[in-house]
Amino acid sequence: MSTMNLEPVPGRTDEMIVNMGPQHPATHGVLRVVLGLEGERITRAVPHIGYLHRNHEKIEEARTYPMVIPYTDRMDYVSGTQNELPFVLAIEDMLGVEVPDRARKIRTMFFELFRLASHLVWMGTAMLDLGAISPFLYTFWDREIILGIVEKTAGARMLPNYYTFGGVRRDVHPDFFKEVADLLDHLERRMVDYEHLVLESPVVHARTIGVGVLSKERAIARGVSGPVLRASGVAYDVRKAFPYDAYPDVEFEIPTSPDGDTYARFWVRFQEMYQSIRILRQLLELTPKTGPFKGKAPARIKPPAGERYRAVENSRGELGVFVISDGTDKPYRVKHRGAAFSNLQIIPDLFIGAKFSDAIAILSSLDPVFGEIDR
Amino acid sequence: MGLLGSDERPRDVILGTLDDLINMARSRSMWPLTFGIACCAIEMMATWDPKIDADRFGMFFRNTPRQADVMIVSGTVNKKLAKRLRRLYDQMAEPKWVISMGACANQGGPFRQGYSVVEGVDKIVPVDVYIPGCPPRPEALLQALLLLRDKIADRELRYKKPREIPADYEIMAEPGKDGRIPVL
Amino acid sequence: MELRLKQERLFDEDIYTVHPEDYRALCEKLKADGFDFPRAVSGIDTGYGLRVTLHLTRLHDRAKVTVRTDVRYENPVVASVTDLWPGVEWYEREAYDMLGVRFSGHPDLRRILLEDEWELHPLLKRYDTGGYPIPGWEPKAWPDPDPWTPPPPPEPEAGEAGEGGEAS
Amino acid sequence: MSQIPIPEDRHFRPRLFGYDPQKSRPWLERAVYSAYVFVFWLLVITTYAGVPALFGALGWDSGWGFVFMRALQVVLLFLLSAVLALLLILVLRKYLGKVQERFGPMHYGPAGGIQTIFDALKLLAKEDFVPAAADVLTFRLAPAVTFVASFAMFAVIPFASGWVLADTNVGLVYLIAVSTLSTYGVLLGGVSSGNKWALIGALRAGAQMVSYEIPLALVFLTVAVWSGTLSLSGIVDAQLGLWNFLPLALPFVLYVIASLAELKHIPFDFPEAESELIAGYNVEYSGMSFAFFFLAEFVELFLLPALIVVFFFGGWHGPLFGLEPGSLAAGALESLYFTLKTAVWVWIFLWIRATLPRYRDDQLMEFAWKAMIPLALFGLVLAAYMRLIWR
Repeated sequence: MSTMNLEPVPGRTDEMIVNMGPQHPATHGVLRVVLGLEGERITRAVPHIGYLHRNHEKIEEARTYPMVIPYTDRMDYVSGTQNELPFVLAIEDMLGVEVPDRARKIRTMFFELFRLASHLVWMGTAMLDLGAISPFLYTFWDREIILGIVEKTAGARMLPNYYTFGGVRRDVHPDFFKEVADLLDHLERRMVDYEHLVLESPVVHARTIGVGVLSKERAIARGVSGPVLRASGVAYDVRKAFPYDAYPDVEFEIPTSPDGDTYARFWVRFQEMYQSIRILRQLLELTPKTGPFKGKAPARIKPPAGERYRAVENSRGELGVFVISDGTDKPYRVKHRGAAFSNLQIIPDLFIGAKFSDAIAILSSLDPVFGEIDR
Repeated sequence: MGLLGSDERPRDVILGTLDDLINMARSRSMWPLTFGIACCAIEMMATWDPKIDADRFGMFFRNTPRQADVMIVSGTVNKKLAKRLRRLYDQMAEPKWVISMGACANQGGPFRQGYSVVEGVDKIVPVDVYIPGCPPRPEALLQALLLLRDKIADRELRYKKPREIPADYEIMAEPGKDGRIPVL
Repeated sequence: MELRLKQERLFDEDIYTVHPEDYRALCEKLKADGFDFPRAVSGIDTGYGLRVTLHLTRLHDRAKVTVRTDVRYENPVVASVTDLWPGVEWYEREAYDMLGVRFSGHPDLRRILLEDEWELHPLLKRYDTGGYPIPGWEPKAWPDPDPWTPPPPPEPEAGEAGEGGEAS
Repeated sequence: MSQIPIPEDRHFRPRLFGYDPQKSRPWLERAVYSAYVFVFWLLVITTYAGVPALFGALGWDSGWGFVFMRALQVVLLFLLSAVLALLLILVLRKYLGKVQERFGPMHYGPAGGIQTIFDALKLLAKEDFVPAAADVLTFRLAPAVTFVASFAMFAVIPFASGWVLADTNVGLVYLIAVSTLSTYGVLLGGVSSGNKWALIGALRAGAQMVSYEIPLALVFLTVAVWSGTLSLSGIVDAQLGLWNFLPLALPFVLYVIASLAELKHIPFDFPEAESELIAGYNVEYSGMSFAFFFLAEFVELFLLPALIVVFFFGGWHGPLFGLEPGSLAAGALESLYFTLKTAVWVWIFLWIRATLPRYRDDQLMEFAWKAMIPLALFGLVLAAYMRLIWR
């Protein structure tokens, strides 16, 4: 079998087979898509992944439970602590550990902070893919502020290894609440500019409206989740469907759009950022300034034999983990359900028939992160 | 890297001065290749954001390897990617340099023992500067870029080249621990 | 037809353990029951055989089920459910890649994360983290009491195909 | 936000007068730009006034002497375009920095002023690579064709009254012919590279040219009809009382859009769509060949705004403060006006570049064929009618 997995059709001379990636500025990492191009129109598309396969699942079988958490961090590396939560929740379920209320709220605050950070990275890179240079620099500047807040508390910028069984590793920095409040004020001002630059730009309209339409039925059947699913009109959000941590205590909406096109995916991510700001505002009020930040977890984590699937709604969709314990201090099997992994499967559905430039816009609206896809 | 492709250090005064000038220009106009691999790629992008802004030092990304001078290996290189990475390195026009960013690119990082991970990108391409960290901060990458600049500008250092690796080097044939070859 | 299965409740999920020959029939039944959202397919090396676990959600009432089925190392064939839920296509490819589970009826059963030429199925417990065979590793005996009659041992030619799948 | 420690810039810090390269100095940046513009202006004066005066004084302004004079002027113009490219690349990077809340190049030279010289030197000494699949002759020829085609446009650009290399009465026809040629260089380069991305980029360049060339030519025709001449100096002279952008508002807008397309400039940079085609037609070019593409791009980034000024903004016209028209001082002042007006338009183009995303290539084609050509025809008829009534 050819390594391209896309053979030229004999006798067909109007189709050109183009290899896009793994080094391509618009693939958000190391995706490789082999495209059949007829002029600018895509006739065939075969995605290839695995260029960042880092044997997460095998190596996690050889690590003790607390040592697995930093590995989960490195999956969806744009959204930091969000990856730790499903694993932590699953083990807490198996151990029966109680998490203090304050710890739940702190976890949720970090969760939403990283959602904002991840969507900011998405916005910058998506606009870069569409050809605009400046929004990338603006969003990264805002992201730096979020990472600065995270770093003050957790000690690391991107991959903080902050959650632990029964709460969080250490108490928040004394400035934390004030800084988050300042950040939200700042972001609310900036979101106005971002709307002008992205959602209201006529060029963005021309490039995205009606491009890459994903129907509701197809989205569900393909197992797509997160903003991509909600942009197709399905109000499925793990935060509402299977609430975890402090989400039952806060009010927020699930933005959905019936259109299912690239612009709808852009729009849903924007609305999610507004919802994140809203959740964080409520949590600033609700979270006690002092109190316990960690419950009583056993010193040596040894869950009873059994299995547990837990999922959270991370920036890209349903991020799940399926843990099997055999009663020892190392997991028998850890299976990660990557949201971006599922979302990326729709590449052939959306690419075929689209223009090559559209394919770039569609890919940026799927927002893949390869740490999670290839694991 | 010598003057116009030669690897010998010129002994002549005039040529030597020209050599200094050219290498000064090279050191002050290093264009990295847009090649993000993993977590470190986000920090690599953050090095060009307004907070750090490596463009102050005349560095900006080129997408095609032909026009790039520096390859920043930003992330874990696995055995599937290794061939492609080496190919990209071979496609870059001389003179070229490599920065190994982060623990994964240096020696495999937290994934070191894994079956699919190359334990150090210096098994595939010659590396000039290593940056520790998982992931390194943007400041660390900027420091590495400035170290590389100093290396190119320095009369002695620029002729001290890292170990050359043949282009047909097969990472699959590399024996692992105890000299055993893994089942692949 | 009576399906050979066990049902249990674990946390908020229904767990069905099903005979591999009835796996496909159960999945069709679940699909007809309205389980529309495929979460994941995981392959597990249980030490005595391979297990395929299918996680499904019903979106409108948020019911979750997990279907699991065990096959022997010698004949790791499970029916593919890609036509019922197209979203499991890559997960089944991943399970094939990592453990060598063959999904019969899968449209495009290739390796997905590793390279096509590789022979390693790295998540098998007979290999250590680096992909080296663990000396002296022996499969465990099939658990007793047996929940069902295990699938028959493969035919000689099918057995050879099974050998390739294990890559021992 | 806390102050981030920035690694010390050890090698290129002049220690005189406590100079700190890490501080932004707007006055220094302005001084650097002014220095570049001053050099540019001096070169313009030397080319168009100094050289003819020298040759006239020596009595060599006819026969072979005239040929030598023109050759010298062309060499000076080449120097001038190099200065222009160095300046424009620097300005682009600094301006993008301004828009993006950062500094841009600032460490090498005063306010980053010699950054682009380093870039040029580096490209000069970089390996000039020819891929095995390339057609060597065409591959080598393409950057030269692109550059020469852009450079040849200088011949008819009037920097001041009488300051033009060839004040031909078919200046507009010449411009149409020559400006189209630069796309041929792009086409040749892309097709001969033996790379699929370069091929797509080249084909896009071809398709794009077919779309914008017709409205561009129609606008040229409108200007010619309105001014009653095909000579560029004549067009500028005809605008003495009223600059063309007022009566010819519609053709003016169309011309700006078409020149964005001709420049392959955001939002129409399809042949070199960085995030789609990696680097488009120049994906296989390195070193000096690539530098020539770059040079051509930035020379055009001066020339097309210069043409906007010539056609619609009165060219070199401006208050002369009682200087005698035709004298050296008046010419110098006029060429300064011309340069500054062009600078404003270059700035507008850079502003667009810093702000907008990219359209899709078929959208430009659709817009050009369905909107721009009818509008340009309408503008042409309107201009002809207005001329009949008012002149």
